[in-house]
Amino acid sequence: MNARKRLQFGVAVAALMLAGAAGAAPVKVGMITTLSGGGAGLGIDTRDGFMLALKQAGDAASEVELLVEDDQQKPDIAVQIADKMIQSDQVDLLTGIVWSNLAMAVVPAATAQGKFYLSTNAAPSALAGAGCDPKYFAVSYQNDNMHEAAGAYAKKAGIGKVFIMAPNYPAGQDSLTGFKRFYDGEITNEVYTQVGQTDYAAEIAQIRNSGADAVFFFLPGGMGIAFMKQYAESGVDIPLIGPAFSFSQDILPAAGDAALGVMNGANWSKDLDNPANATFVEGFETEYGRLPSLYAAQGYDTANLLLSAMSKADITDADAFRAALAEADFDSVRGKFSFGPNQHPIQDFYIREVVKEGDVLTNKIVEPVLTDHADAYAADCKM
Amino acid sequence: MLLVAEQALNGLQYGMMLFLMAAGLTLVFGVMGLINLAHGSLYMVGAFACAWIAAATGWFWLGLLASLIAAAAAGALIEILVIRRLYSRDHLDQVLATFALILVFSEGTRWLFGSFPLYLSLPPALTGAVTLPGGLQYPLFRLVIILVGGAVAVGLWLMITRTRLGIRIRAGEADREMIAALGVDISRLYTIVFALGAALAGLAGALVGSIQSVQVGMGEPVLILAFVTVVIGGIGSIKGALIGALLVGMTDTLGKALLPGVLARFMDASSANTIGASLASMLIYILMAVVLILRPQGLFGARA
Amino acid sequence: MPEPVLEIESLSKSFGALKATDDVSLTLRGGEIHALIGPNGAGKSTLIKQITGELRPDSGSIRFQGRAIDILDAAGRARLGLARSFQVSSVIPDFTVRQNVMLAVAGASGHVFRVLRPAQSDAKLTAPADHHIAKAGLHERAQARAAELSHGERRKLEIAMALALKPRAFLLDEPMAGMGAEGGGQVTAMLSALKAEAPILLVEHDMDAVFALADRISVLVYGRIIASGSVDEIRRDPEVRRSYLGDDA
Amino acid sequence: MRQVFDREALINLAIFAALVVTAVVAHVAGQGFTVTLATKAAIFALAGVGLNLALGYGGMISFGHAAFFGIGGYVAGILASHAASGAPLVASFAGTTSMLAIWPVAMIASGIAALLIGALSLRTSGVYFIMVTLAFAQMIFYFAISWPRYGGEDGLSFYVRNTFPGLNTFAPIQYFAICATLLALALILTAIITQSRYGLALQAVRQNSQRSTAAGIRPYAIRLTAFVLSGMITGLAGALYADLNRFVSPSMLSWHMSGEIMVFVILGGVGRLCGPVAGAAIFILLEHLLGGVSEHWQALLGLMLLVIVLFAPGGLIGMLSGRKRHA
Repeated sequence: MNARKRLQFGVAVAALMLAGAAGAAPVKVGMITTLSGGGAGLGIDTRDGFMLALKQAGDAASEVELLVEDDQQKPDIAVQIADKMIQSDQVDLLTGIVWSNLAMAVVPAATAQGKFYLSTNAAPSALAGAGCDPKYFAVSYQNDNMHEAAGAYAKKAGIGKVFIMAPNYPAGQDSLTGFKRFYDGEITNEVYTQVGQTDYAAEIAQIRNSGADAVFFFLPGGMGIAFMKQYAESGVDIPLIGPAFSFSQDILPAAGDAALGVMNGANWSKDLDNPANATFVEGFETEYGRLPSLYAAQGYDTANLLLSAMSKADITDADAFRAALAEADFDSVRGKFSFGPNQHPIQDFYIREVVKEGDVLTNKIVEPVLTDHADAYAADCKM
Repeated sequence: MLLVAEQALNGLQYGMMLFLMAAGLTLVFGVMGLINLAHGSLYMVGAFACAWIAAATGWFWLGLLASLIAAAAAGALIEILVIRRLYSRDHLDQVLATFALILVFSEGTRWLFGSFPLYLSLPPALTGAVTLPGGLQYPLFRLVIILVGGAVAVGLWLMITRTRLGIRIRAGEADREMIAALGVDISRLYTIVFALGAALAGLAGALVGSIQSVQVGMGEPVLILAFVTVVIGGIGSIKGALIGALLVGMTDTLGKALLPGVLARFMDASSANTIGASLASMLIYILMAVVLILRPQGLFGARA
Repeated sequence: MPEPVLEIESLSKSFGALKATDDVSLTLRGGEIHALIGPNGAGKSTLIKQITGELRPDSGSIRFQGRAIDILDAAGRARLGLARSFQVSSVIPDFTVRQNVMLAVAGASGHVFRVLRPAQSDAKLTAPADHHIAKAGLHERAQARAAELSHGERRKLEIAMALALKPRAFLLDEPMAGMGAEGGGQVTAMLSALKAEAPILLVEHDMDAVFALADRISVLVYGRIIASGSVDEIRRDPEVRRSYLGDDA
Repeated sequence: MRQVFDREALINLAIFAALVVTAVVAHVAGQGFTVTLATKAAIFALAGVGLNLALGYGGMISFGHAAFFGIGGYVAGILASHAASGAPLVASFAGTTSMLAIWPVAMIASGIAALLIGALSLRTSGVYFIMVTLAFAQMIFYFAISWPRYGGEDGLSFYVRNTFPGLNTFAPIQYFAICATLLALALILTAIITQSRYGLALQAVRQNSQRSTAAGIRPYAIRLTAFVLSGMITGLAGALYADLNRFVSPSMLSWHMSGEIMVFVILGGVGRLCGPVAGAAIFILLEHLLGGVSEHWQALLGLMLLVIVLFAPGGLIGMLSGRKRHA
């Protein structure tokens, strides 16, 4: 956030604080997210979703003081910002990190220093099982979930043989593991691509020759755009399945028609039929003039969760505040929402299809595939 | 068999794309003795210009033309404003100044176009796959890239051997003072050569952007690969750039395709996959190190 | 006759089809100036580089002070006292005169990996360096930067550096090149002085100087030694006159 | 080589003092984060001091020093993570959290890497040397990314800063003291080396390698020694940086990092003793100040770098000391 914006927001916050009822102690929130570099789109949506919820809450949000800093998608910068927010700004709670590797660098140290962390997106398995922490809540999902949903769909749809592919890094390996956890058919090939790879000709050649009935791929950001465009040109017509990340609203305009018809597993879609979601989608379009993405939805839910806990407990009483968070007493844009014993969500997962509404590419829910789904690591969490 | 043929074509196509990048770099180094880290930014400029014009007018071809013009113009501009002052400096200053240019270009582009990737796709005439003799299905557009790369290689060769500009370029490589003494306007020659290299990079950016994604920072990975190519081929040699590009393209593509399979004979499939992928990503750097250790001036390098 | 200090036996070196050095044998004896002359492209520089160790010969051997030095690299040969100067005046431009000579003293000692004591106050370097600077006649310019020296002064600096190597033989590559008539005279005097330190293998274009200074002369043409002998013998040699001095008579 | 107390030496002292004063004042004023920034500057400066030995004094333009920075970092990370988990690293040795043990291991590991990389790269020169050092760093970068044992692309966290006898390393000012002391030692070491007989040879080889050979000096051995020392110092900086963040990741090995270390050196002044200190401090100050001005601060940073290269080729210290660099 640049100085000007920070100032504007500060003024807004100050005005709200004057107007707000004097009650519970104010909560200082530090948001670390990606606002510059290749992944900036995701962080901007996270921030905008979060701020939209605060704005819509009006007076109820008057006790929230929000600081936003750009981590440049670099883990070392994220750690330094966390240090600054904890040491100098003395925030009560951190949130906003998009990427698992940044979360791994920041979250354990933050909770060790007694700060709450609410994850708007990244939720690596290491923090869901043995590494879980009373002060850490994943409001989004557990990293494996979207892939599990895709695997469950592939099984349910009776797809016999699948070609699976992900980048060669921990989240990529978790992704294929997650898919295989729910899919029990034949895996023709298991391919790891280079991180940041932009040309997939070699992989497409393998797909062409694999004899698979479907392709499951996890390629976040620009990697996914490049793959889908090249796949569409290749003349191969094996259907694609993926996690929601590669088809979220920030990616689709760049992928273009190449993404049409792709099935993807998700915990949210803009056409989910519940009042909270309607308010959110409409509010987001009005406020920012674009369609909200998954990241915006999760940012929005995180802010609402925070507000719900603040109305019940004082953050200076950590145990009470934690209990208030764990109740998850807010209207999620995802409909049904609660926390499991490891403080990761229990929620429904859907399969979405990329469709065109007029000129705009977006997702449409096809069917739910996993209901009241938690994650595979909860049993390892001793809290 | 078809798979191997397809992978070989992929390697060829990747090599041709690298050649478009490497040709400009090696020309600029050969003639002006300049290391230009900002070459990847010109690639990005080409891609953004193409995407923007194609989206505004609906014509891909106009976008392609725009990519050439925009990259050449950006190239000429930085040559006149910045690069020109660096010819007499050592490589260190050149590296730093062009590193700074990357920062300016990347943030400048983000400022103009935002952080989200832009949409750019192919015109219908170039989409889809064609069936090659032997029954191999191959994307038409990748064939087009191979042809464009080949045409540029032939064109550059003709230009350098047959035209007056080429003679001056060769003279410039041999002896800078001499051609200045012959009354050639050396600073204009340098601007032209730089803009030519920039235009080729912009063309590569537009072509590749239409099958990958057009986003800020897209030039940097390609830049490093182009440098690897130029160094393997020998700095200053167009022929070296072509051979080096094909070598890098083939090594990378075939390494990725074949290594996991080869390793699977010695270990279980899962570790063969991860280790194979790791090794494949290191392969071109290993290739470069081996070439330089055996031939410190690169394959076709004239001077060390 | 004094013992040979430097013995070159059947040295050959080819670059592709070009025989740059073709079965060359040559000796340098104690106390003499042995001049090597020949037209441009005769292979003089190639031969010198093989003697100093910058180039590896294809065949043949080199003995220095009775010891085969074929396996030594250039720095190793320099440390044995094979001191060379360059065709184009070559010094360390940003060093002072004194630092240049100290460098040579350090190199000759073989102990260059000492890192703790400041070189400037190391008497083992400064004392010999000052001595050689004085000997070369540069003591007034000891603190001047080498890049600021005149051409003649730079030649003197090279000589001082050569002296610092405790030379057992000098290889001087065109020491007169680029000197005016007056500077040339100075160098001629210098060469006579150097000869007292160690024998000199002299590559030189300036015929007057060669004929005035040399004790023996070898003539190199197309990589071969076509004649070798005293000044008078060379003057009279018909083959030399024909192929080198361009005398058709 | 210069006299001990000329103008540049005073500038050197002033630069170092400014860094220390900044940290102390920030500490007294309760600005913990400014102390952390000063610590970051000291660590980057140390990495630059390492590179300066190879680049400034030895003329070896290494575009791959991130390799040593990252290796030092990973040594600290791996030792600390093993100590935390108790999993044996080698035989029954399960890592350590003592900085006094980590530093030597980090320096030895990066020194060995520098020996291998240097031994091969120094066969080339000029642009080829720049590029081949880059290639080796990229190799290690991709290896780190795809090697799952220590986190791969995600990196490796160790949550608690390693220990130093008698100090609370988690207190920003105390950790700054450690880093600043090591930086001072590295500067003193560099000063001693460059003034020595070996330093004379190193600088001679940079300027005229053929002449140096004829004076009995082996350029390859001289250069390789400097390259290894340089890698070791940069490796130590990497270990300190890992401890600053309690985290290591492949980004420490990326070519951007190599570029940044180079920027510190050039910005301050190549081959100037305190050049890297001035360069790193200014870089971090600019990053911090410009970051507050605009989201697009990197463009401003780029423009400022350009201006410095084009109009102040001797770097900041060159500008201040008002004279060209000699030897």
